[in-house]
Amino acid sequence: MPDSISCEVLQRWIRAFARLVADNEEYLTRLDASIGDADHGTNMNRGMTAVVAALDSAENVASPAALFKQVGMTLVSTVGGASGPLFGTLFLRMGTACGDVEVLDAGGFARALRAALEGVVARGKAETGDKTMYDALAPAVDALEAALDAGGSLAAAVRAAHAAGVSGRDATTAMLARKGRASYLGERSVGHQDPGATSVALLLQAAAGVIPARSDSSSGSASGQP
Amino acid sequence: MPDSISCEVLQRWIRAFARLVADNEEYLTRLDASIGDADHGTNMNRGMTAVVAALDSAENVASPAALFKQVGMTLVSTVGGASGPLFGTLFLRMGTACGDVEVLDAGGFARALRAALEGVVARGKAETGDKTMYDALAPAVDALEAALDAGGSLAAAVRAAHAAGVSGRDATTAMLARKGRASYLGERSVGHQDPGATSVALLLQAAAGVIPARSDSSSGSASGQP
Amino acid sequence: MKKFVNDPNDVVAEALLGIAAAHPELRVDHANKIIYRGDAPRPGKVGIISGGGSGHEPMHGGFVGPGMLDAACAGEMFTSPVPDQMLEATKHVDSGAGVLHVVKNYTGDVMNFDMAAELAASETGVNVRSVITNDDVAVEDSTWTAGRRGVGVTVLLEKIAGAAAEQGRSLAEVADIADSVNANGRSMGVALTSCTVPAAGKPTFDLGEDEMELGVGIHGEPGRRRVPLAPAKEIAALLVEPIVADLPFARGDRVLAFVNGLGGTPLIELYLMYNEVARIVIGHGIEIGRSLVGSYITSLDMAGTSVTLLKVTDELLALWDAPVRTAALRWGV
Amino acid sequence: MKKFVNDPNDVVAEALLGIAAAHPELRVDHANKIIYRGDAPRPGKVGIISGGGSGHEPMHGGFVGPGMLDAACAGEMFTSPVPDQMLEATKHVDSGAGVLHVVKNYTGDVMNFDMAAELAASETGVNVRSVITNDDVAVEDSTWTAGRRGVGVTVLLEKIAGAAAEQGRSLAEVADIADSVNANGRSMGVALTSCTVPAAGKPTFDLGEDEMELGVGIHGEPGRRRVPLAPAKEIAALLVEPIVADLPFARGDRVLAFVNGLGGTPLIELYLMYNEVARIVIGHGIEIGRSLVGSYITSLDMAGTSVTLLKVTDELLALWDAPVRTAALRWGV
Ligand SMILES: Nc1ncnc2c1ncn2[C@@H]1O[C@H](COP(=O)(O)OP(=O)(O)O)[C@@H](O)[C@H]1O
Ligand SMILES: Nc1ncnc2c1ncn2[C@@H]1O[C@H](COP(=O)(O)OP(=O)(O)O)[C@@H](O)[C@H]1O
Ligand SMILES: [Mg+2]
Ligand SMILES: [Mg+2]
Ligand SMILES: [Mg+2]
Ligand SMILES: [Mg+2]
Repeated sequence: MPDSISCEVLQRWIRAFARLVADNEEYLTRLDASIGDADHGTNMNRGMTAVVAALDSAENVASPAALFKQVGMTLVSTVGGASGPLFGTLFLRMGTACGDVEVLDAGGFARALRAALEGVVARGKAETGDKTMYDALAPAVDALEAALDAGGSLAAAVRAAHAAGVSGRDATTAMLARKGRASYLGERSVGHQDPGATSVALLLQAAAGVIPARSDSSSGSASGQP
Repeated sequence: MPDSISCEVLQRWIRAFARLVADNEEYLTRLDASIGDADHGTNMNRGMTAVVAALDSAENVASPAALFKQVGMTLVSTVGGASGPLFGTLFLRMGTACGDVEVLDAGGFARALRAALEGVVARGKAETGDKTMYDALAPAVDALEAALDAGGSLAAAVRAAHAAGVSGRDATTAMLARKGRASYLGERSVGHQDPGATSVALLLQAAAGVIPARSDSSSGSASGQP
Repeated sequence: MKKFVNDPNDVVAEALLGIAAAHPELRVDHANKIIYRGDAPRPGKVGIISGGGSGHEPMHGGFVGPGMLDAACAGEMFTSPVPDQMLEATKHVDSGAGVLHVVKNYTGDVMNFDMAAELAASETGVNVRSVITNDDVAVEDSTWTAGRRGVGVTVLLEKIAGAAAEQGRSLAEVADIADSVNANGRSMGVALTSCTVPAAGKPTFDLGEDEMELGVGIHGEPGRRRVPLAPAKEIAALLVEPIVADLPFARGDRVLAFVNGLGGTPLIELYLMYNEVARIVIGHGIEIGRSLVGSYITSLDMAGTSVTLLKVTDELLALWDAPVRTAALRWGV
Repeated sequence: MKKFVNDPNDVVAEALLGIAAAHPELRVDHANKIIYRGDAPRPGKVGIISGGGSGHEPMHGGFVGPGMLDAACAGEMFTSPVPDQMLEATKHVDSGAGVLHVVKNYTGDVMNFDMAAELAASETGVNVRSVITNDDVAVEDSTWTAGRRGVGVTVLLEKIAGAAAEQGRSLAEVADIADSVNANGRSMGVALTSCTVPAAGKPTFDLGEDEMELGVGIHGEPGRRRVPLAPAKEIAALLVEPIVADLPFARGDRVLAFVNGLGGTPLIELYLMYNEVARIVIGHGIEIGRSLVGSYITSLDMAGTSVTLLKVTDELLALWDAPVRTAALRWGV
């Protein structure tokens, strides 16, 4: 079953993301201290810790849609701040976009990520260059779609998305913030990397780790996993 | 008129003391910071500044008694804290002890200082070794009386008093405070010089400066005077 | 970090335990981190809830009580509460007359309150109106940005809207009064030191001994400009002049003048600042009808102050003077 | 030094200008640095005056008003006021029923108030009684020393004695009640940072990042012992246990529990501390009848807290609950 993602792989993705967030909690908070209020790492880690706890205690997760909905709801209910609704909506919209399938194919995954991006825009009204998580997520979704359209494998497409997300994250450093707390700084926001975009890059890194080149869903090993 | 002190010399004494206090304001406050509340220099300087202003605006001061009373009242009314009543009482009692003379002779000066010491004790109940201004003033008064009893000149006696006061001040360093704010520190008060005793030593230094060996009251030059 | 805390992650929960213990007249839902007026819901009365990140105490929990808020939702430190909290509070305080949400204009607060209002609309029949405070003149106002922050006016608005609700006015009336308070108020703040978020463990920003941060918000976000430390007189002018120019406040206007401490600044300095602020305001020909001096909307342990001017009418003044009985503001009862 | 001040020597005078501007219900005699209740003297009522060094705001000026003090004399920073001030205030508030002086036990305060009482006796016919507060258990009590400091109990005493005076009780009765408050109250404080006296310009003492000063007073005097920084739970025990042991407070006693901030500590930490304090007190089988949490007796910008327990009777509680209307404490009216 090449180029498809089981619920179990999706779970591994979420758990890998949680681990990356935990490992980078201080870093994310430090980024937020420079242009925000020094809580982004704490916020994301509180949320992803709750997500993992919910996954641990859930009997079994029926479908990708159910999984994403649970993740999204948990984030909305535990994170707060800007990232709670934004990352929450990101997952909730992925869930809705998945539809009633048990396994997500490459096209379905791409549609889910596109819906996630649209959800973030619906919530936060961010545009290109506003210096937000949008600036990492939008190029990643574009890259994913382009790679699949060009006939690439899901694994290669996710790698391309990750690379584009990292570039997008890096590009936020030079931007003048126009959304979120960093916008209060005006010119002084220039020269600092956006924390939310950094979290998005971690989400993509986790995806690239769990969707390896040989897309055998059970042999893949997520980056950062023991 | 050997061995006597005119009102003018007394005024010079007070002014010289005020100048020494001003020059040592920070030092006195620093001493108080170590074992008290960091205001002794500020307190004494506020008081002595007011005293000098009162002297400047007074038409002419009739007698030693009137002069000391004015100084004492001014200190009581402007200093506050422990040093206001204590230094105020010191001068008020000197005034009362002077009696109705126009010029103070050596015996009169010694009696005035003895009365000052008794006033400080009446107000503050300090005893030898309590680590207060008493520990500089008491040996100074003793030394003054002893020198005069031994037939020494007033100038020599005042020098002896100053020397005894300085020793007394220095001895406070090793004492454990039992009166005033420093007593809250218990053992931790040991090793710090008492600020009030330091002010007393300045008062005696000023006296030694204005009552020079040749006791011509108009040719003496107070230490620290321009 | 020198603070009275146990585990830095438990600060909010443990402070709520302390609030509950110290104020038996309140009811605290610890699971949902909501502080309720003990007798909520009040039959026939419009409910007013607010909420926001913690670290701004006494705001908002200290404003819960007769004549002010019915409930306050406490978020994590400097992090807006989650929609579940506002939804729960909304349901609880509604007596059928509807509920006003008082929201400070921060992206997170607005989005979380929005989600709560959407949920309230879909899950319950509660009539919700929201008022957003955005009074901080330090931030450029533009539809292209997150807009101005809600700061000091929030305190005044909660008092005045609370009085209107207590008088039995309708949700529409209470919301309109709240909107007019926000429209007529302006604020600006300055920090002498950074705050330290307990979980971060160190100051959010560094300031030199001779510097201050002008135009700060209440979350340790750096301000608009770092300027040399100045005498109180000059600082007062740096705060008041932009406020007066912005509304603008004009000769003959009457205002409520509010000098607020940011948490680490003692009252004696606030009174000294009030003296300078009042002098400048009166110098503009503006009359000071009422005043408030104290630390009411804080930023953890930040040394700093903010000034708020609110242009008042007789009606607003009467609502300000109306009885209030909360932990932090109390008069007339 | 990062403070809102102009000339460091003008802080007290300028803060008084601010207090006068912010509180039109008070009358401030700027020449004598006295804050009066606007309607003093009240016919037939015992007058109550207090005073002390400045830097402890809201104490004492914030406690002037119906149900509490008739006048407060403001000394220079951390320096007791001079006898002239207390004499002037005594004359002004006396209506023939006599005047109570509330004095904190510091050498300077006691001597200056003594001189004022001597002057009042010789120059006027005013009947003066003094009550001295000395509740700080951090200081060894001995007739050979200056004795214990007056700290947190002073706030509670001024409220309770003020209520008794407002009820028209005689000078002897009011003084006896005041004495019993002092006899039944104990306090202890801890500093996380030093304060900075404006005229000195730098912190009075240095504390390492991992140290705290246990048993501090309210003037930046070093405490009894420097100990390692500890979690709030442990700090609460270090403060409460010596207090409980000292009176001693016993199982079945009822107390008023007061957690006070020293000026630079924000309210959220005080509530967190209150939770720990209450837990320990209740653990001793002591009932908490009333509480007070906030910064009421401060030490400029010092980060720190003090705990006061006052054993109460029904009578003291009724006096505590009686109406009070001052800048800092207000209820029942
Ligand atoms: N309007 C918005 N649209 C998209 N992303 C946003 C928006 N506002 C803020 N963000 C993202 O949220 C991040 C901050 O999240 P976080 O620090 O957790 O919340 P808060 O700002 O409430 O403290 C920013 O770095 C940015 O990427
Ligand atoms: N009971 C006392 N008797 C004599 N001198 C005292 C007594 N108490 C304090 N002093 C003196 O007063 C000095 C402190 O004065 P100051 O700092 O001006 O007052 P305060 O202690 O009120 O701040 C001490 O150094 C000590 O010499
Ligand atoms: Mg943030
Ligand atoms: Mg002193
Ligand atoms: Mg935040
Ligand atoms: Mg002093």
